[in-house]
Amino acid sequence: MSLLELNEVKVHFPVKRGVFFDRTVGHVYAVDGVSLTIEAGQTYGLVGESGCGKTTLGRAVLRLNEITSGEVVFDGTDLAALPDEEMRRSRRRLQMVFQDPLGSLNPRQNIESILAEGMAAHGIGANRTERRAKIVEVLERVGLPADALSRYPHEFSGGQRQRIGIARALVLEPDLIICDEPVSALDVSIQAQVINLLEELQESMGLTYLVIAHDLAVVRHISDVIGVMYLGALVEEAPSDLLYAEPRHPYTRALMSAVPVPDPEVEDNRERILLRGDLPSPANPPTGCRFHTRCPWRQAERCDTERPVLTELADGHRVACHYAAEIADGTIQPVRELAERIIPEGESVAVSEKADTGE
Amino acid sequence: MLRLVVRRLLQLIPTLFGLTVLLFIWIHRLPGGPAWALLGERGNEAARRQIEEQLGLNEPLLVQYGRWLRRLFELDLGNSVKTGQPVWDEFTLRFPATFELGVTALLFAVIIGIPLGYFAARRRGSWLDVTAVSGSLLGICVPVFFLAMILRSIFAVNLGWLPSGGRLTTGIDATDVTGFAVLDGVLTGEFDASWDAIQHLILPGLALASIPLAVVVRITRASVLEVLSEDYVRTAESKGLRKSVVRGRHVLRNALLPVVTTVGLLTGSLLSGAVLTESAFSFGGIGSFIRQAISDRDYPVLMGFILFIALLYMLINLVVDLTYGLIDPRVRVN
Amino acid sequence: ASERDDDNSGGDSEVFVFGAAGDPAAIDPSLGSDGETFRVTRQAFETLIDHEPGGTELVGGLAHDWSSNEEGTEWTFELEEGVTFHDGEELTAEVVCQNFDRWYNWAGTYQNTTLSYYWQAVFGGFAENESEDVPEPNYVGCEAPDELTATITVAEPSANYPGGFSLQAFSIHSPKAIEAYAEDDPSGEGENITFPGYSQEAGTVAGTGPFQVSEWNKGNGEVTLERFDDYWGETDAGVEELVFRTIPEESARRQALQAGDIHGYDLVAPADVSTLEEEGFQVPIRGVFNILYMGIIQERQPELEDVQVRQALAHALDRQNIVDTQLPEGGVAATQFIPDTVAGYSEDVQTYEYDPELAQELLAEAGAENLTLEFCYPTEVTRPYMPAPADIYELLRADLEAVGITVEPKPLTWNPDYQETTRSGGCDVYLLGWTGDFNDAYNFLGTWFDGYTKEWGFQNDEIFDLLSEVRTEPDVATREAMYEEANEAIMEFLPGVPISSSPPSIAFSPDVNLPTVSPLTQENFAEVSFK
Amino acid sequence: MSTKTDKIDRLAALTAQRETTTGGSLWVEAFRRLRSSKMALIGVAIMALFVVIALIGPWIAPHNPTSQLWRDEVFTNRGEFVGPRGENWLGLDHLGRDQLSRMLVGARQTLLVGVISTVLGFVVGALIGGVSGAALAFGGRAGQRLDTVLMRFIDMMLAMPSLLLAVSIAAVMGQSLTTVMIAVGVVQVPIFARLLRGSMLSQANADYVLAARALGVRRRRVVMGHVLPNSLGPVIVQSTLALATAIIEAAALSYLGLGNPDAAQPEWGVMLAQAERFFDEAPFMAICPALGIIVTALGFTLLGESMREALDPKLRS
Amino acid sequence: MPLLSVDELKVTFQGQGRRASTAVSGVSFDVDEGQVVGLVGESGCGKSVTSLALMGLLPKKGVRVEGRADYRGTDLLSLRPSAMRDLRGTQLAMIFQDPLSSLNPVVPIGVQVTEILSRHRGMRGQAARDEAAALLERVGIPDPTRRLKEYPHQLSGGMRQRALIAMAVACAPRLLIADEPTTALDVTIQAQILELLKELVDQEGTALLMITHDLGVVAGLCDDVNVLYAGKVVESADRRNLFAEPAHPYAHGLLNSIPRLDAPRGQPLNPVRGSINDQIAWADGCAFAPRCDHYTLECLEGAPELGPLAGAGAPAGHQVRCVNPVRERLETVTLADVGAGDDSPAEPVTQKEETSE
Ligand SMILES: Nc1ncnc2c1ncn2[C@@H]1O[C@H](COP(=O)(O)OP(=O)(O)OP(=O)(O)O)[C@@H](O)[C@H]1O
Ligand SMILES: Nc1ncnc2c1ncn2[C@@H]1O[C@H](COP(=O)(O)OP(=O)(O)OP(=O)(O)O)[C@@H](O)[C@H]1O
Ligand SMILES: [Mg+2]
Ligand SMILES: [Mg+2]
Repeated sequence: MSLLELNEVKVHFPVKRGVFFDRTVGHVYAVDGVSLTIEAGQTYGLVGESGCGKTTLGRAVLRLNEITSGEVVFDGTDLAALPDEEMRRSRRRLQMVFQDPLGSLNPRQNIESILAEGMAAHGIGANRTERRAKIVEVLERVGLPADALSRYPHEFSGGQRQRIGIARALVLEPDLIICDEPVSALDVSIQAQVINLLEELQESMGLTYLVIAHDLAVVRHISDVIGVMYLGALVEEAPSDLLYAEPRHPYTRALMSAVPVPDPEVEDNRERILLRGDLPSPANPPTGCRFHTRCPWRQAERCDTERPVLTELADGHRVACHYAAEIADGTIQPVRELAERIIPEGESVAVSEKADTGE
Repeated sequence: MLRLVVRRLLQLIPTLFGLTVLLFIWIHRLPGGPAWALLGERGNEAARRQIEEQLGLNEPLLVQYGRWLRRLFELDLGNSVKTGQPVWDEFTLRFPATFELGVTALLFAVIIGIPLGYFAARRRGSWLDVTAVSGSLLGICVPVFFLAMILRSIFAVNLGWLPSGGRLTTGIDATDVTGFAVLDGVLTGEFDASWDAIQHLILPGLALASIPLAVVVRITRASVLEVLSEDYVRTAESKGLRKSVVRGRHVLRNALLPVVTTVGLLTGSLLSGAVLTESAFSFGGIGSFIRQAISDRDYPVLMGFILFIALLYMLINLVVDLTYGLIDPRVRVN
Repeated sequence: ASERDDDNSGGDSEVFVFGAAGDPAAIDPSLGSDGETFRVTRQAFETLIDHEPGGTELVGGLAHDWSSNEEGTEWTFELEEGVTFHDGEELTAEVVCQNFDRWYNWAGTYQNTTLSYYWQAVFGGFAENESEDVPEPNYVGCEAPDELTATITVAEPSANYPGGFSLQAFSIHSPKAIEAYAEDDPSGEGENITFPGYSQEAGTVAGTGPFQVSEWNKGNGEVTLERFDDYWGETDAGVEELVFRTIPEESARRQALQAGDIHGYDLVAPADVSTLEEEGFQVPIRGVFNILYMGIIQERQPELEDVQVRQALAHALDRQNIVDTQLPEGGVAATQFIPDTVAGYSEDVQTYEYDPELAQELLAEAGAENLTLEFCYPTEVTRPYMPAPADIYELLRADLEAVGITVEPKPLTWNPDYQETTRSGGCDVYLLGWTGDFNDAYNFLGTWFDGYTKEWGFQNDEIFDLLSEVRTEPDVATREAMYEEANEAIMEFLPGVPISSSPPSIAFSPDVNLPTVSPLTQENFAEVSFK
Repeated sequence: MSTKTDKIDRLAALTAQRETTTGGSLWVEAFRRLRSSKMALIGVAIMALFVVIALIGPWIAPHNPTSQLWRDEVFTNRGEFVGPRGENWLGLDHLGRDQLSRMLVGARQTLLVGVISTVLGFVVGALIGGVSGAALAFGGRAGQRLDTVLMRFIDMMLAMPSLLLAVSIAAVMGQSLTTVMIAVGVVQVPIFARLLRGSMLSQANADYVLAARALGVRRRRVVMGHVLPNSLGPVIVQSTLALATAIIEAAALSYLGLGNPDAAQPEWGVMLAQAERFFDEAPFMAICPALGIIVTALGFTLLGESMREALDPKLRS
Repeated sequence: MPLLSVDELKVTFQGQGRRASTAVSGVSFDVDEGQVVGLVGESGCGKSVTSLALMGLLPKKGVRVEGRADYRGTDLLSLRPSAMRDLRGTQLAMIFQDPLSSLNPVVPIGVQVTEILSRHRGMRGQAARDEAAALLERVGIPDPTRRLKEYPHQLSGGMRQRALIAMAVACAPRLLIADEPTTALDVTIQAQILELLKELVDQEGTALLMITHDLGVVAGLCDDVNVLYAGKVVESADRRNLFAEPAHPYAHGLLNSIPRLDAPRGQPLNPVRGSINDQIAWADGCAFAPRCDHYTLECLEGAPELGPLAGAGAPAGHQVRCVNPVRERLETVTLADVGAGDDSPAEPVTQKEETSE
């Protein structure tokens, strides 16, 4: 049985106006119908551009945001329907690691107090000594010295702070850890340390991760399954290697091709799809396929009006595109001025011209 | 825009209503009544009863409030117990003085405060900065009544440069048109009178400005310091723009945003400051009238005044909000 | 001391500006009850009887002679000839009667004490009383047997006559003005007390005085009076224009004088007197016509009902010290509850010298060594009889503590806490005083001792009866004797400790010719002129 | 082998040395900046002096501040006030009391008024602001409503001119030192309330608060243990500023005759109010308490200002 | 002769009441006309300070700038402020990291573009507006005339960055400094901006000093790369050489530690130990020594010199500041040869050392 199952989860934030009486004038469709499944022991990676709703989705699982509709089934119970107190208690099994290591640690608490707080809230460990023993154990696990107990967050380096954040989640012995951009705030040379740690821990403790990141390389490195989000919805989901080998959704393709690779040889020789235009606002998402405003493969009518659903193409490879198959086999060529294709040898030709002249 | 204003105005109503209920109870719970104030040593029990009966003060508070409210709907604030004149007339009579004084004080605060705060920030840590900051703090730290006395003593008594009090020199030819002394002089061509009125405004204006001035200096300084460290100032510098453009368009314009809000909020403190300042300079505005009304337990005046002040205060804040929207495109309403 | 003096001296020499402590309530004296109002109206209105310049004796005003029948119920006034009102009307006996009938027939709002305090105090109620709290009328009617003779009849004789006829409230108005008044009915609806419009704006009111009111600028707090050229008196006013400007703060008034913005002001702080004199300002000394006392509320503590204890208090207080240090020059320590300028002052009252030892002894004898007194004093006020209440309190406190009494201070704002508290018997001892309206001791003693009040909290039928009797005694000379007796009785019983009489100081700039200063603060500004 | 350990030791030493020179917490850094700020130093010096005087004033006062020891001297030369002289360094007041002793003893009263009224304003304001902020941030719909009500109330208080508020409180409660403190304190309430509420709201969305909630920490504990302590910074800074205002406001009340009833007990505000009448004749009588008040208020304000600046991360340079 | 030649640039901050701290302690590099030079390094290593020093934008107070920055014969570091003002915007221009905070929020985009035109090109009124619209058009902002009237907050992140670029290139500067121009942007937008920059350099022959910490960006854009560590250039080489054969242990470690999109999965990464806080002063030795796996006692004898990479076959112009540079060629493992990964990590994360600070 899968550990976590999201069913058509929606999180809409009301947009309020007014000084004295807030009046809702619209909604931000931050997460707009996401369904996914995470198997126990797996790492699910979530990527997507800024503002597409990754964080919101992660928080929705923990109900740190109110869920507008949908189900969050964790180990058989629908969290979305739990009363507050029970939800609070079930948070022991669901933990979170935050993007900003310093910001997520209360500057006024020492490490022991930070780590003990969750234990106290869930009645883990009968007394202080017992808790301390546990804390020391976990600290060792994440690679922090025991003398860190009485120190304060600001006395640690970025990487160490993130380890504290991880330790804080670990002391509760959770089943699922949601990592919201766990390494984005860290320097390149430190990122690897934390990624290794996360992987190590998963192996030794059998953890399940939902990893949110915008760095595709990082996500790919640690994830078993990857979901690509665009404007509040999943557009593609596939096992890690498969996704990179055969991206099917036009957005995923553009994304992949835009990621710079630290290798001049590769950089000089690969073909890239450059999207035109910017991400639409989630408060006012486009109709039909959310990506149609930027899609080089956009087709008339259907893309504008009909919202594609995630459909399984191959083994565990799900794509939300009406024309995924056609694009893959080349039946449909990229058209319109929505993208340019950068072809090596410094020659860049607008796709549109090509298409126009070709027609 | 208009709709927003209307909505904001409508939203004022419940607040004001709550305010009047609270205040009515509060004011009428003040010990003593107007009788003693009216008659002084000559007052006695019988007179007190008589006055209270006449004023309806012997009735239940709820009844009194109901009556007050009903009259309010007829836009009637009642009559002052002390002067026997309609509260509204008393206000319109005295408001111009307070308004002139308040504007003068604000002008002082803004005209002196902003440059001072600006230069203090530019030369942060220099003697100019320390002087400007502590000098303006001094403004906060000197009790207004004491400042008033010192100012009078120096500029009126010893130097004789400025009048010691009042709004106009007695006997000067001034025709009353609008009640605003300076404006009247201009309207009627009696520029002497305008000039005279301005002279009379300087000392009380300074005294009243002391606190707002200090606040403006502090806010401007803090705000300029903050803006100076903003990235867009660096961008402007990187474009090689002239100093004046960088400072004017990029630094000052942004730095003044919080100053605008502050100035709006200051009007509240200006009004309470006016209570002391007007008495100290016998300026005859609302402030000194109210001070008297408190000790006279002049209920209708107090109710009317506080309603008036609250309304004014909220209106000013509305105006500030709207102005803010005008000068800061980020909060502009569509 | 300033350049501005020079600016003003040229064109303004004919404008005399006087700094007043408060705004007048009205420019119709009939509606007034306070000194600030009367100071202004006095310049424009005249009464049938007046006080001698600089003194308290009654002399002729608009009536050069007056007399009463033996019972003291009919008062006949012989009017001056050729008196013209500001609006050109002539003064006749008819006019006098019209005035009195106006007051007597007041109805509605007018019947409120705020508007008709003095009428009610001197002549009782109205033709038709509208409230139970209004006293029965004592006024019966007025007749004009001839052009210049007016006879006013009252129901009962009273110690208030003839002194009451000298009150500003009973100034004589022009008949045309009275007609106009009638049209301006102040009877605002409901619970409003409204001063009628004519009393708030120059134009309608008209009297016979040397000045006529030409403008009342409330916004600037200035009342302007112009010289009345057809004044009936011997000399016209010395300045063309007289302005009363309100300057509430004491120090602001002084500085305004020093800066040359005004030419004179009243209620000079005693501490400023010497400074002003040194700077060349004129600070004439007035006579005294008031009394400051320390009230004792006997009911509050059994000890206070013991006369020995009250005597101890009297002996403990160094009154001369207060006079020397707190009062302007001319102040005197008081031996009884009236100043020595009032007829009925007794030389033979029991006196209580400053003698702390004796005070201590008396306290010991009475077994009140541990006496604790709650001592009320007013703040935020100066009164003519009490220039600096807090300082006076401070001195008295030191004196009382010196004889072993514990003093608990209870300062209260004058309006209205202090008055309310002291009147309702809320403190053991307190400071209060009285300024006379006219020269009759009843105006002082009667106010306090013609019956039981909470502000004194004692029963003494001897004193009460004596004063009730004198109240209706028609003969002035008899009254005087009775007052002396009453004073002696009072000082023996010692319901409170009279402390001092204080001349309220008035100051003028060096360049004016002074008016005769009056103990009743009834200066006639027509006498003022620039040097 | 020894070279190897040598190497490690040396490196460790160098690294350690580096460690002490860099970093430092927000507070340490703020403190460091505070220490180097002229304004703060002046402020602290003034404040320390004032507190010391307030504490030991009564013991070092050369004379009894309430007894009119030289009353005869003052009174015999009426209008000639006794200025500073050997016996009375700051001269005598109008009742012949030693001005220096009154200043020294009065400092305590002044401090008391300032501190207690500020504490009062702080506590009540923080309570309202705290409840309001917590309700809005964590209380759901009902909390929002509670917040609205409380904030409307605070708005009303703000709309009332502060002096009038103080005066009317003094009128209701009767005159006493307590009244002064309450009146002055109440005026500060809305400022503290708004400040704390705003500060709490900005903290309520901080990551560490979210983290605590994610841990399953109870709401009350989230508010009390995380949001509140971290929101108090600006409020504490405000309180030093408020202290200065309180002292002045108390003086203004004294001036209006609503101050400490026991006029014998020296208090700077009362002294200043009393001396105003004699300013021309005896300026020193006014100047002593005025300077006292001004300098003290300045001290507190300078400290508050520089604290605000030191804690403001944006102004670091 | 290079367009810009930076020689031993040193910047020291002497904040009030704080110890002096050296942010840049001797940086030297050259930028040739039409060349893209990269400046990479971890956060806090002095990249931004270097660029600000070159532009003369560091605060005057509490900062000491030493060294030389030779731009066409004039030393930028000792230029009078007014002369510097004339140079900025025309000869030297800069693009900043955060496009939102770098634009004045209360001034319309149009004014922010035209003000530079009127300052340096004397253009006024409609002419300036037309030129501004043309500029916006050129950097790929659709509907430029409308955008001129808009405020920064009304533009998307990518458009803001384009507007900043438009301002930077308004007067055809010879040297463009871009301080992490894409860090705040999404990958797809980043690609657009990088493409735009490349185009500008190609068309105008402008020299570009590209500051970034993203090695991928460097790999795709730069001709020469300078790797900074703790305020000094530790390695400087042609892009291909650097990526193929990073000689400094830091550069080597860095390249070794980042996960690559095209690398096989399932391998632990090879992180560099410790963090940038674990550094020693250059005066005491190599700042990287505490994190270095290869350090020797020699490393602690003063700062090593930046010198050409010794050894046979070492490419010209490849300079490194290390006593014992890494000699092994970095194996590029691509999807093509999955499974043939490097399975000998230099050293596993040793927690002891990591936390010994
Ligand atoms: N509390 C909130 N109220 C209103 N809107 C919100 C709120 N939180 C997030 N949003 C909006 O919801 C959308 C999704 O935000 P979210 O933080 O989930 O994006 P993200 O994918 O995590 O982006 P990033 O990569 O920048 O972290 C954004 O447009 C954001 O502005
Ligand atoms: N104004 C300043 N005062 C004091 N120190 C400063 C100042 N500006 C920068 N520094 C210090 O100089 C060093 C280099 O900073 P710089 O901004 O150049 O780093 P960077 O390489 O640009 O980092 P990032 O990648 O984070 O932008 C840092 O240690 C920083 O703390
Ligand atoms: Mg996010
Ligand atoms: Mg940087």
